[in-house]
Amino acid sequence: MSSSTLRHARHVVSENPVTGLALLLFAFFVGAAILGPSLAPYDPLASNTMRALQPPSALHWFGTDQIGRDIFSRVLVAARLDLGIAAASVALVFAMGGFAGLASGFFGGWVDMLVGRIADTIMAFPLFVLAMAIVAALGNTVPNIVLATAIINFPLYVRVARAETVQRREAGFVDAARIAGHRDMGVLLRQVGPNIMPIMVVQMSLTMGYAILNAAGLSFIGLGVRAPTPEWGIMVAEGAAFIVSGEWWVALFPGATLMTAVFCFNLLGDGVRDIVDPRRRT
Amino acid sequence: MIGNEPTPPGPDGSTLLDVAELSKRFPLRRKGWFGGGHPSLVHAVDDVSFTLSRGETLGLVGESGCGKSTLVRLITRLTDPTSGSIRFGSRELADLPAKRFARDADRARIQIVFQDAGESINPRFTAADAIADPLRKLKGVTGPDLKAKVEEAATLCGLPVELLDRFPHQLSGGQRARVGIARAIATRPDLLVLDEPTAALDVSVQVTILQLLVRLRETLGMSYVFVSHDLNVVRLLCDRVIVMYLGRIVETGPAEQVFAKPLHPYTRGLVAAVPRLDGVRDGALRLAGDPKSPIDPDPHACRFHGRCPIGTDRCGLDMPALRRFGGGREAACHYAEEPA
Amino acid sequence: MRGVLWRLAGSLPALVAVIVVTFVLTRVLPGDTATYFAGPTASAESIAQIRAALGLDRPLPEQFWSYVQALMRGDLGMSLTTGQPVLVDLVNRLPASAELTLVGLLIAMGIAIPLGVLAAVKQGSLADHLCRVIVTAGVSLPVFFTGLLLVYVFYYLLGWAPAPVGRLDAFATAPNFVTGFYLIDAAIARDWETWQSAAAQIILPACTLGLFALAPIARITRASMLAVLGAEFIRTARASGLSSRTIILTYALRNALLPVVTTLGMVFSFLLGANVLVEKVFAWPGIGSYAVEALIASDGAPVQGFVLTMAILYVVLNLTIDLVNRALDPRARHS
Amino acid sequence: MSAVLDVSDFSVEFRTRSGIVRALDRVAFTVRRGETMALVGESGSGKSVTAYALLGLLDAAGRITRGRAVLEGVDLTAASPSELARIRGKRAAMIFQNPRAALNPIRPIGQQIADVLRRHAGLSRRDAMAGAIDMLKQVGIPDPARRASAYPFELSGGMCQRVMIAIAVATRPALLIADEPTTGLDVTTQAVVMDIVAKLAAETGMATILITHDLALAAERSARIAVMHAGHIVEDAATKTLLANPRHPYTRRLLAATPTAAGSLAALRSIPGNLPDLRRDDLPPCRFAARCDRRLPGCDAKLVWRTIEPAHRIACWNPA
Amino acid sequence: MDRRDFLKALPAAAAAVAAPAIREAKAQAPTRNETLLLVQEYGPNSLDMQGLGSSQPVNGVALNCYDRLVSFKRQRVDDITTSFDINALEPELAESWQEASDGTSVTFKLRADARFHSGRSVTAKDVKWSLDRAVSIGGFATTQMNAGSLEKPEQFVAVDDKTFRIDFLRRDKLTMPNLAVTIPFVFDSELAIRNSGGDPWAKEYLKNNIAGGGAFKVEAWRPGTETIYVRNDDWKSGPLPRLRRVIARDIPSPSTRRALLERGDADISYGLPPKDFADLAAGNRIRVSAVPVPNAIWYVALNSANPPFNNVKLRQAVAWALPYEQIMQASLFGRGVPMWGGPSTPARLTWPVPFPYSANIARARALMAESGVGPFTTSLLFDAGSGTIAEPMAVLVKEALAPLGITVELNKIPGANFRGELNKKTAPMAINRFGGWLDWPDYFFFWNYHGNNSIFNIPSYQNPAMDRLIDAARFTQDPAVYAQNVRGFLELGMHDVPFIPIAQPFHDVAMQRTIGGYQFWPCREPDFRYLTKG
Repeated sequence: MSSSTLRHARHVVSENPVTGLALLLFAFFVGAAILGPSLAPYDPLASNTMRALQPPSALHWFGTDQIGRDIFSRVLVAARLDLGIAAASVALVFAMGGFAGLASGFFGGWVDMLVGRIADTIMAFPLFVLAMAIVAALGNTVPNIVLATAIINFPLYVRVARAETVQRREAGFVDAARIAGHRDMGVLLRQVGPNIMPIMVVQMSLTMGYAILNAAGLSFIGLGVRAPTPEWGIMVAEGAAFIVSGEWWVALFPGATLMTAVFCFNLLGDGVRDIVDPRRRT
Repeated sequence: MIGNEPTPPGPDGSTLLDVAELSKRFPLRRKGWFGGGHPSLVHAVDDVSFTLSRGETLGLVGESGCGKSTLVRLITRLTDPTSGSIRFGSRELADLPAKRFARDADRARIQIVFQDAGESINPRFTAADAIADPLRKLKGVTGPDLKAKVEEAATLCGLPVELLDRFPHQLSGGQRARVGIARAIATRPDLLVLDEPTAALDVSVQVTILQLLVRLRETLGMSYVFVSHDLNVVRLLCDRVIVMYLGRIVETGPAEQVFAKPLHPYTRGLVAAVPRLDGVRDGALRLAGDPKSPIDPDPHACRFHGRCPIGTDRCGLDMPALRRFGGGREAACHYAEEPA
Repeated sequence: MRGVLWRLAGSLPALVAVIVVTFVLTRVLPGDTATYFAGPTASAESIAQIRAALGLDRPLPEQFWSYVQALMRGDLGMSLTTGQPVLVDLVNRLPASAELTLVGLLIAMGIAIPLGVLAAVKQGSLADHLCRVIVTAGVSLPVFFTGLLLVYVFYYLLGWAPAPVGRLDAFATAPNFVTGFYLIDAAIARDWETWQSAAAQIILPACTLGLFALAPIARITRASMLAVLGAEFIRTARASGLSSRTIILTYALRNALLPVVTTLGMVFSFLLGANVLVEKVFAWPGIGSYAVEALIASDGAPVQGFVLTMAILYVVLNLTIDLVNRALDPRARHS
Repeated sequence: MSAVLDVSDFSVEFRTRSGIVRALDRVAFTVRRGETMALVGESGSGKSVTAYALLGLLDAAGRITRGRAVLEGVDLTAASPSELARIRGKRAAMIFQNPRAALNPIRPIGQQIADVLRRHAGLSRRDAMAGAIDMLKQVGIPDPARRASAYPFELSGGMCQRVMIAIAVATRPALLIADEPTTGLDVTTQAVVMDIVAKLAAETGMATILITHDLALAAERSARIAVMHAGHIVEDAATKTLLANPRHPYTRRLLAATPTAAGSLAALRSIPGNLPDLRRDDLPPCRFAARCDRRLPGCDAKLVWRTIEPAHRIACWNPA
Repeated sequence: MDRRDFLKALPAAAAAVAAPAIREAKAQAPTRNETLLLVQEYGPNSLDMQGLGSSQPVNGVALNCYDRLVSFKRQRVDDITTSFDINALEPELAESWQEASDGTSVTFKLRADARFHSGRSVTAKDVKWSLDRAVSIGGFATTQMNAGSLEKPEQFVAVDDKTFRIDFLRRDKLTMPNLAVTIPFVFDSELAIRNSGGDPWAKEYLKNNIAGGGAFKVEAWRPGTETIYVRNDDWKSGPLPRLRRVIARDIPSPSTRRALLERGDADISYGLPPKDFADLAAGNRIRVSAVPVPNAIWYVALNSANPPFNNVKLRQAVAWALPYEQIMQASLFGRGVPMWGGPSTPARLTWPVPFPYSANIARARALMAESGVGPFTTSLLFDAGSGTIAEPMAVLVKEALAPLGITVELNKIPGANFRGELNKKTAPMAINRFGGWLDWPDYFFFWNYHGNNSIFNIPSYQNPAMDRLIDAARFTQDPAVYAQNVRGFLELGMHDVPFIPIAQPFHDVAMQRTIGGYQFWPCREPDFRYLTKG
């Protein structure tokens, strides 16, 4: 990032307090993901049936769950897993979808056709159900959740990368690069690739939130991370049974945290877009 | 380098580029159920022949859509021709696929200055990166050598060395134009194609860039193909000029004469339409209407037929070929007459 | 018309791919249909017998071939969970999902499009920021969580919403089948009591879905509205002194709607997939919850049928979008 | 002839992040009925801003800080937005460069003309369409009844510009502002389009402001030329006078840089230096001073507008 | 199952589903007080309990829409619940029966006035066809019949129109009680055969249609959505039910079901999480009927066929380590009878009976040391479908075993795969619940501990001594021998602990205070015949 970009970033934040808030939240979540386990006041896995289903108190800020585990500790520790899954899947789809879209937009022809068909096929599936099916078929392990989340985001990345590439394929600098002796692959990876990077980064931060939701949704259904691992989706699912009976905190805190995290990433996505490309702000 | 011997430079005045019967047709994508019938073709460049001597500047003029840009892409070997020949020095380049030409030894000898300097520089490259790119790729220059060569090219183009680490958006239009030129001449090409290099510039800057180009041609001994829609500028810079209409050459000749006494009715209309500082001339020739479609044109009709103020039925049945006239001039019109 | 047929033909490869992928996916799903059929007390022999009867012991390509043959005859197999032919289940349940999704989408559109227009017209204003926060919050809510919360608050605590027992109050009678959409069918039958019951039942789940669809629609409306408002032809319209109403509605919005329509299609297909969770919470007898239950139960045929239905819906949807685009955009008509 | 538009002391500023841009400074000129006046200048000189500010089309960042612009007795700077909207398109119209983008891509061109007629002439739907077809005929579009239902993408650039002109003159405005109307068009098309503008101006007696960077075009098409530089009108004179006897140093420089049908490249001279940064607080009174070879100590004190002979005004202490 | 059959059934099924939509308005529609709204997690997937793959709620259809020859004697257990006496039978379709003096057969006299919904009189031929079907159709129905030594069609004899005889294969105390469960119900065989389309057992027709004479008819069945029952006003096999209409809605979310009850929108629900029953029982707005499910336990099974749990000391160590109290509290919320902390020999010769184990980490450690098994990692299988109970249970087990050096990975399996997983018999540990319909200890032990290794023998427990004890108890006529063998296998079970019992679960049903006449049967589905409202 050049200094002018930084200056612009600072300007965006100062002009848009919402983005500032998102940055703050982001820092908080990243902090929780890194330090979570050492900050947690209790062992997130330790049960204590004597203190089951305690409402929030000074001892247990978010209360305790059915078997007396400290919900605050669990929510805190879960950040690493949830954000990790989301980040890994976004990174994966960035690599897969970004390259496929780039190649598809740049070369056109049969490459475009093939990539388009694959993306079409994925899109023709109801995405969440496809993710469920992949996880159900391959087994509910974290790598499979990451893979499933990446696959259902694939068409989106392909679409964005392709559109951006097509826009630049005819750009003068691509011809200039050819004139300067770059071959197709070189032009693709070294000239066009870096240029669509900002848009892809925006795309990544926008899909982070969706990736978190997706992973949590899978866990909610029972096809995600396995109990007793602390994970927001599972915790909401477990807590769901207690809402009507009045133990609202069991589901509410993980749910609210999940929501805040997604909210933060979505706002951040907008913010990053402002920074990268002020004209595209929406 | 892929085992091709670079063309040895010839003496000034010898033929550098010999383009013969060059055509480029683009198939139109048509969605037929079984792909039946012949696809329609856009005749972007049709049977174009011309030569360019060493040290010469050839102007290329015509309306938008006349095939100038395609011709430029063909002779800079960014696109493969449908048919025809492009001889560069002693070498035939038309058969060499554009993909292969990317790393050819002669790649460095044909360079281009793009129309919009701002757009033709990778926004993520500094001026130095942009100028260094062809040097590194085509000449294999690296390290301090590279830096020296970049600075040399920049200095030649009047670009202050301290601007070299700026990104394109941090440069003014004139400075960007200089970066574009420096990049193009960095490899010391024999043929430089200038695609409307001053179209985006204000007149005050345009002058300096044009003067720079003239100076560079003299010091580096390059040949230019200069594409522009501004006839005044073409006249200032070019020795000879080619006038194109709908993919075909309608007139060529020494620039001064072509503009002073155009032979082809299209050239006449074009010259008449150029505004002049000495005010409007009443009754000047007007070319109303638009050019015909370049898709599957009638091979027997003059492309200008229908818009031509003097055309007759004959023009619709018999496509005029380029005819030679005195003073090294040619025109493709049945009714063109020897200039008085 | 030819374009439409071409589109249809063009989507065939994707459909075929969907069929293959689903078939493979359901075959690698853990769980054993034969064991399920054989019942809890079955012996190994009887399981093997049933496996042979179901054709599950044959090689995969052969199974695939007979699956395709059955598909050709319109036979999507049997659901183990409901015990019904999958086709019957889907036919019965699709209108429920479609109605829910459509109402959700309409609610979202009704809010998001004006909001997006407002945010674009008043770019950078408080309304703009507020709109951004609201829609972002909407899309950040996990639907499974929102649904639960809405039920708890609006039904359990406040009692404003009716009991979440499906498409109709338990004592109401479904209207005569015309479209399968209760709101429409009841209106046709002029049975306003049923209509009211159906409307009351659909409002919460549709809002849950709508909340989720708000953001993408508002976002794209704002973005495309901003792009259009900055376009040169809007400047022309302003320079011609057209009223701001004409400029915003006739000139800007109509142009801005083109990308919105495309997004709507995506949102709709996305919602159709996303409402699996909502249907579960609201006991909505749609195809989403049907598929999820089947998937969890490793019940392959309904999953295959569901995915195929969705794929066909997706194709139809894209076709519709194409047609709408053609209607809206003369350039699309031309090419 | 009476003044259709009288602009005096007209200043415009833009508030941006990096400071206030003093885009126009005390601009003054008059356009009379039937007269074509050209505003000529390089990019950034403020010629388009002048047009936009006059018609109230500036974006949110820009505002008129002083001055008057009286169009047929109405001060545009004092008019409310809704009053301005009623004046725009009715009494003062504008055409733009890049005509295809300047037309609504998904509305038939006839409709777009009819929209203006319905708004300003209060015509019924049917009458407005008839009027639109008539306008298409007037701007020389063949087969106007059929073409009325065409969309911009179906027409060439030149045809689109004719449609733009039809939209602009449909209500017989007193003033037409043509903002680089032929930039991007081929010279042959440019000539035809400019002919149409001239013809309509002659028929209706409307005043025309031709905004262009092309001195030759201005010379050919206008009776009077006002040269702009960095937000100032530096010289304003009858075309013949200006070309034959330019007095402001910038005008002379501009002429010296413009290629002509005769002359050589060596004879052309560029203008040294750059435009001053209009965000600077310490902007010199004469914004050309830094680039000027006739600069006097007095140039730094105050800018002066002088009428050196009838209908020839310059902003210079030391004219050539 | 042929796919073509499916297709043929399609129009019929579609019609069955569409038919209710054109229900004609009844002359005297049932009032809300005569209509019961039941909310359940999921409804029947068939109307034929004898058919293959029928789900648990189909029992309810069999119970309410069909009659059996006999039923268990009803027995009041508290002021809201009536249960049954498995040792006493009452007439249903049969008005009387007589066991032959040689004990080789039993002869039933059918009720003279009994009629099917079709109006046809019930004959012995129908009974024979129905029982023939039950023993021939395969799957669960046949297995259940076999459990009472009802195995061959030749055993069933239609003596005359109203007289029916069953010939015994052997003396089996389960034979008569097995006639009162939901499997051997009586079809209108003529109607069934007429619509069978050539299938001797009319499987497809009966799956989608009721051909019986029970107290209720199915008015509408929308699988996965609702089932609507209406009273058969001509029912003669018992007192006419008070309810005229029952709407059974499928509401998958338990919280919603609870909310519906609490807000008074639903009349009755079962299958809520134990926490909800505990809460509702503690309040006084909703009544909760709790019956300990006969013959049923929640247990942790340890795979006794494979290392490391083939080591009996290790199994005992685990049994001494489990946190029974916590499980009871956090997982079952007290909705069950403790099955731990009993005397070292069985206190009574019934099943289930408390085992002698309780949480005693010192003894667990000692036994662990004795076993000679070092720290190891294993996995614990449980059903996602019963996750609300099994999951906290599993988590607590995992936690409790950690101090012994046993690392447990939890393996939550979606419902349908669970049985398949169990069938593999490879899971080292599993949490499950089992209940036999026929409440005898030897019945439970036969299915769970016997070396014939049925699917329910999850630990793959093999012990010839155990097999001998079970077999001896099953077929003895001598009460003393029976008692001795039961004591033997109970003690062996306690010692070898392939299953570690946790608790005998309650079958909880929550209902409005206006609901009365709740009847509990072995199949655990609600019997609408006795329910009252208002």
